[in-house]
Amino acid sequence: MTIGSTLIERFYRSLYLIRRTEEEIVKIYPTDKIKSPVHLSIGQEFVSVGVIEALRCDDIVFGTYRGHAMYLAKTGNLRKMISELYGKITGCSKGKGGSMHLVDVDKGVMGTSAIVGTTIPLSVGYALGLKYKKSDSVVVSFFGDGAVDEGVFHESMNFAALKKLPILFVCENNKYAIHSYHINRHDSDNICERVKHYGMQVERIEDGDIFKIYNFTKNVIDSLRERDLGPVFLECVTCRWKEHVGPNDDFHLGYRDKEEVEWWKANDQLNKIRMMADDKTAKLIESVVEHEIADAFNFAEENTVYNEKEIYEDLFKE
Amino acid sequence: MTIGSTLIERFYRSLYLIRRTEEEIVKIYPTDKIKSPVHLSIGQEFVSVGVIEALRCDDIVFGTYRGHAMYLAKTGNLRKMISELYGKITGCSKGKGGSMHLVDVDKGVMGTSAIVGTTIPLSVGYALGLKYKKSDSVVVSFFGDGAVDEGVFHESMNFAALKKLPILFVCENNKYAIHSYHINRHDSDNICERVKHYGMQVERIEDGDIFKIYNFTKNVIDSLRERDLGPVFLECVTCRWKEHVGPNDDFHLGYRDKEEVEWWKANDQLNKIRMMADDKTAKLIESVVEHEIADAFNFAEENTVYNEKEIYEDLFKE
Amino acid sequence: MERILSYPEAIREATEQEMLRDSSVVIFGQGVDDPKRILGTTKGLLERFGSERVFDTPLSEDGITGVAIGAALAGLRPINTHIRMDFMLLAMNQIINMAAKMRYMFGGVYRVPIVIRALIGKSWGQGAQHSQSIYPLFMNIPGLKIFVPSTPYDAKGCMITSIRDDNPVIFIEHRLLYYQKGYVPEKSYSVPFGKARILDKGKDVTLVGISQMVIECLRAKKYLQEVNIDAEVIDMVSLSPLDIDTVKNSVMKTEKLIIVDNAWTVCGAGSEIITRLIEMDVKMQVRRMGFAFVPCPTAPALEQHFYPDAKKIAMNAFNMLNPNKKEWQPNLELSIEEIEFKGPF
Amino acid sequence: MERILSYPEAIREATEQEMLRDSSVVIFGQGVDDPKRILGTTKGLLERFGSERVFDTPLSEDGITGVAIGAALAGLRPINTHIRMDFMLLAMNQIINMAAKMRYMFGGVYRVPIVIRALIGKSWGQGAQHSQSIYPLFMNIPGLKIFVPSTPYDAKGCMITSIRDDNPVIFIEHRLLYYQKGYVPEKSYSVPFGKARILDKGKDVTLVGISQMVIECLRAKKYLQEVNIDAEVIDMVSLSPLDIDTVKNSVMKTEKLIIVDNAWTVCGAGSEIITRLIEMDVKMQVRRMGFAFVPCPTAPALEQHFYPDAKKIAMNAFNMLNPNKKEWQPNLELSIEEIEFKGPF
Ligand SMILES: Cc1ncc(C[n+]2csc(CCOP(=O)(O)OP(=O)(O)O)c2C)c(N)n1
Ligand SMILES: Cc1ncc(C[n+]2csc(CCOP(=O)(O)OP(=O)(O)O)c2C)c(N)n1
Ligand SMILES: [Mg+2]
Ligand SMILES: [Mg+2]
Repeated sequence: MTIGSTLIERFYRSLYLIRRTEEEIVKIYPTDKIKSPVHLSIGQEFVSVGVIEALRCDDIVFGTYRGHAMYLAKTGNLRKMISELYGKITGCSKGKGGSMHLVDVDKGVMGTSAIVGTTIPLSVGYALGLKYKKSDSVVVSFFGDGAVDEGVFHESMNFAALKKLPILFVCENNKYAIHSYHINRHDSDNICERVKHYGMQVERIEDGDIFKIYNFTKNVIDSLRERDLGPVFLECVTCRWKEHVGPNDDFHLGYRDKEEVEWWKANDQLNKIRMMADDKTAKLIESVVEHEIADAFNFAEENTVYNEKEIYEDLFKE
Repeated sequence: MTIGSTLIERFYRSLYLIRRTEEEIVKIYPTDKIKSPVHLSIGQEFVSVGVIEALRCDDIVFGTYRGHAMYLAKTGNLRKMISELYGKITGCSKGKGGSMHLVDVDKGVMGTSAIVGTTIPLSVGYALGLKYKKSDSVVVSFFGDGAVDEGVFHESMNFAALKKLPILFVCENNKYAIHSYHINRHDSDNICERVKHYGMQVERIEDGDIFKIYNFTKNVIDSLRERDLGPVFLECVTCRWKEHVGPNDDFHLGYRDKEEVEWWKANDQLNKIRMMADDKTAKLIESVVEHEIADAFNFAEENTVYNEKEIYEDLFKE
Repeated sequence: MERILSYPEAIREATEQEMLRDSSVVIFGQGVDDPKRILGTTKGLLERFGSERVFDTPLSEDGITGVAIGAALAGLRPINTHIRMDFMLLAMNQIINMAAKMRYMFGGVYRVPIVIRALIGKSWGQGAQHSQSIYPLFMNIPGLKIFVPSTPYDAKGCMITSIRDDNPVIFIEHRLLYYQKGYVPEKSYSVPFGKARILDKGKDVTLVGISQMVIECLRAKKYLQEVNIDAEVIDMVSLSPLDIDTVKNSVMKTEKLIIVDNAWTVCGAGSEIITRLIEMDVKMQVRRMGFAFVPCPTAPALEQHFYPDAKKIAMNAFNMLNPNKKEWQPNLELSIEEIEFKGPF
Repeated sequence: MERILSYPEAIREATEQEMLRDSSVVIFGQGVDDPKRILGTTKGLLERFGSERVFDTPLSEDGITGVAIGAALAGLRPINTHIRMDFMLLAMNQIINMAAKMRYMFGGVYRVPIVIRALIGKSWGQGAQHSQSIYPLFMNIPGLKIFVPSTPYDAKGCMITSIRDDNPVIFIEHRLLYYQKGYVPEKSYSVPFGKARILDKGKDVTLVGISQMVIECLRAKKYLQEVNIDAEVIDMVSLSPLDIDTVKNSVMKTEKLIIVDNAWTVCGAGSEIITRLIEMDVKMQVRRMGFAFVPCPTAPALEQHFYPDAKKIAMNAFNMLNPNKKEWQPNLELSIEEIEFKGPF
């Protein structure tokens, strides 16, 4: 039996990889080896995993500075990611991007951005390109509830609907933008209500069930490949367990209730899947992943030297 | 009997003033005396008149480069407007703004803008200021259907609804942005559908009936003065008879059907109101207005000389 | 006989030739397919290439710029039009935070071949929001290339270069230049970035023009002949990268430099050029000309004080060469017929 | 004893005093009322003045800037915060097309008293989109005033001036300056626009610093003492308007000028200052320093080449004064303890 032959195994492998990697980041962060602000996905991994397991390798994803989960779910390329966080030339962006700017063109990760909302129109443009080239790949665009505040979000929804583009928008609604609760930013917290009038199919999944996310995506992506459906919008309610940026908890700040988070911790999809998985296989996955993580951090720790001229490289394609 | 004692008379006076002024602009334009691009409201005047006749003098309006109708309906200040078009220091903006930048702070016209959508957040901010100062004035924000494409439109709707501001948004939906028909820009042409989810009352008036516009506004403004209602959105379907910019017809361009416009010409609110008005009073209004127009153009034709330093004035308030 | 095209025809031809050559070239923006076809620059493209490659967009400048970048990542070569440069202020986030940085920020993994066409307005009371020329804002940003061609020949060659370039290019067209006609070869050719052009030789003073101000400098040169001043006129053509050497060589000869910016001068192209020359220890007298440092007023009586023009340039040069003589004014009768511009706006 | 406040405390105090004095002063922006209170600069304001005057906003930079302008027209004096200057690129349309032009475009009929606070990020891998310092873009635009205070004293005085000014003001704060402490009087006082400040006298070379680079210049001055070079350090404080006279007087004495920009230098403040001096015929040697002309990379090994620092400034000054001597490096042991910055980001 090979690991990853069943959906449960694939989910577990990916969820475990992301969770454990970020836990290692939390541990290592105080040593200052990571030279970059980190926005952890701990607790929200199920959204990326549920969606991305339903994609083909040649499908494309765009995401945000909170992008570790998406990056790992799509690429599994831990060495390149950790090296990037360490500021090494062996990183996916040659150490020029850090945690907020992850990329893997071969695996369809087209880059994450630190400016809220900016990858949304890019993902729409990419879908336009795919449609023009009559490719049957599909784009998935990940963003947070904060991005919905930005005008460019609406411009992008409107254009994607107008051109009936092959794109799935995935809003990870953790209800906060930094410390700003949704009620400080909108009249209502239901984001689907705010986009369905553009003329697109919408779906809101409130309970964090990874299977619902996977199944919905699977169906939608198949239809999107047929081209006429136009964009689809998926809102996944979720919860960020850690502080907005950095490795710590933030309950001492008092801007949110611990109970909010407790509910989500009790509903942890990683635990759920672990329980559903065959114990032996799960243990095997765990040991493989632990090994990968150790390897990636070791790899990143290795000294690599930048050529002095490197700072001036990559500005333009000559 | 004084002119303007009945609603019909007030409508007629205002509609006639605007229509005839713009017709004079059409006539005079080929002489190059007007030193400014002009975006005429001919055919759309009823929106401004219907809304503004329902306002108090201390209510505030914001509008666009297609602002003659709004300006005249609110201020009646023909001399200052025509002088502005002529590029004279006696103009409302001292000849620095031209047709696209009309202002009359005393009469509550806070300025029109040549960049689509830009006055919308300003009007929202003004409403915020009024609410803060516990004034019972109300803001009316006029804009076209093109402005709805802009992200800032959505940012403004969201913020106005969030803060429950005393503002009436009036979208003059003439279905074109320059030559771009609504279906080239959105999936649906119903703009109310696109804003009601912000949590605001919406109303769409499709037939151009000035009384419907007036009555709706009157009711809404009264409620808005009471402060708890939050913003209201009024969409008035309408039709621009002339070319986008300039004094001519544009049917030769072939981007729209003459029939579209014919329907609206047959439905002209100016004619309708003329028919409803007492003939003698209407004639009196006409002669008064004609006199005002002649006076305003004469006034604008007078030579006025700029002080050479004038170009450097008004950059900063010292 | 020489083949004469107007400036917009040159742009149109370049676009059409590139679209024929390369099916990944697409063009979109407000009005590209409308009856006026961006003052003729997109004429016939819709008919020839269809609405998948030539299309109108909603009024969503920031979003559409992002769409162009995304499409470029997917392998297209989008051209996005702005009928006024002022509207680019809505797209600064995508241009500066994204397009300019994406290749670098991701360690060079991909290319961002987009062309952003920006038209500058002038005259006839277009006013403060329809007359800006904000190229200094882009010159300050690494990762962008900028063309400001002033002749039909360069308009075509620079457009071809821009479309083929694998990086974000800002292509700036001045509406008054649309009246320029000149020799344009039918064949495809490209004009390089970072090469200024000496349009007319001279030995007494160097006049550097940018965009439409090149035309004003050429007129000024004619005026100056009346007083036996022989001006050299340089067209910068490209602002990023900037060709300092051509200016330097000219100034080494003339020792006098007037830069006529088609923009506000504070932190402008003129400041940059002068500073680079000073850093290279070039000895010279310098003057900057450009927009009055206020928003553009609409009244003609004020607007005339807002812009540099041939007369002002000539007078400035005369004064520079004859600091002790009394003011001289060119004989405007002699002048090249002025182009009357009054729309389309 | 002197009253010592930190830079953020100085800003906070200025804001609070003005809000007490004038009920039309309000402050809003992302996070002004959150637990971190914009790194402490808005601490206590919500409690004291309530949520009508101190409030969080949605992530809608262009719209919220417009709201600030509109509120100003209605008689308020809004302060709008951006926790990173990079986010202002989303608001360029409202800042440049509207705020900067409205008074002029409407013939001076009203006032637009808004203050836009912009924080500049640096260090610890904040990267290309969280480290920009785009003041040259605003210097190019008529109708805006710009402050870049570097000391707690000026932070308070400039903030008070900004709030009281009837025009749009961009108030730029560098996050590393937040660690600065210094004398700040309790009473209210204002620091004028257009006045640079000589922070330390010297006769051999003029170091002009902008924003956080003022601190680097002061450190460089200490290093240079080791080789008997006596540097004069000038803090520009205000970028629009620009105080050329103070720089000129210093350079007339030293004949050597190094401008250390906290930004990219192309079409930057340095180019403008140098060009103005040249236009005034000041004889001098000049050098510009600033960000490497690429987006800011995150790896520390690269980032250290991106920014000027005290050591590089000192070496540059030494080389300028001793062109024929071999390179000198300051003895860093002697140095002022470096401030370690690692968030909050
Ligand atoms: C345009 C812009 N405005 C503000 C910020 C500052 N900022 C960084 S993350 C963030 C919150 C975004 O919230 P959300 O989109 O919900 O994503 P989450 O962090 O919850 O995953 C904000 C406001 C930014 N990076 N970009
Ligand atoms: C931000 C911006 N983009 C584009 C333009 C060019 N433009 C001027 S008017 C106009 C059409 C606007 O249409 P609409 O809002 O419906 O107003 P209407 O002209 O129909 O009254 C456009 C696209 C502009 N002025 N501003
Ligand atoms: Mg969130
Ligand atoms: Mg319209």
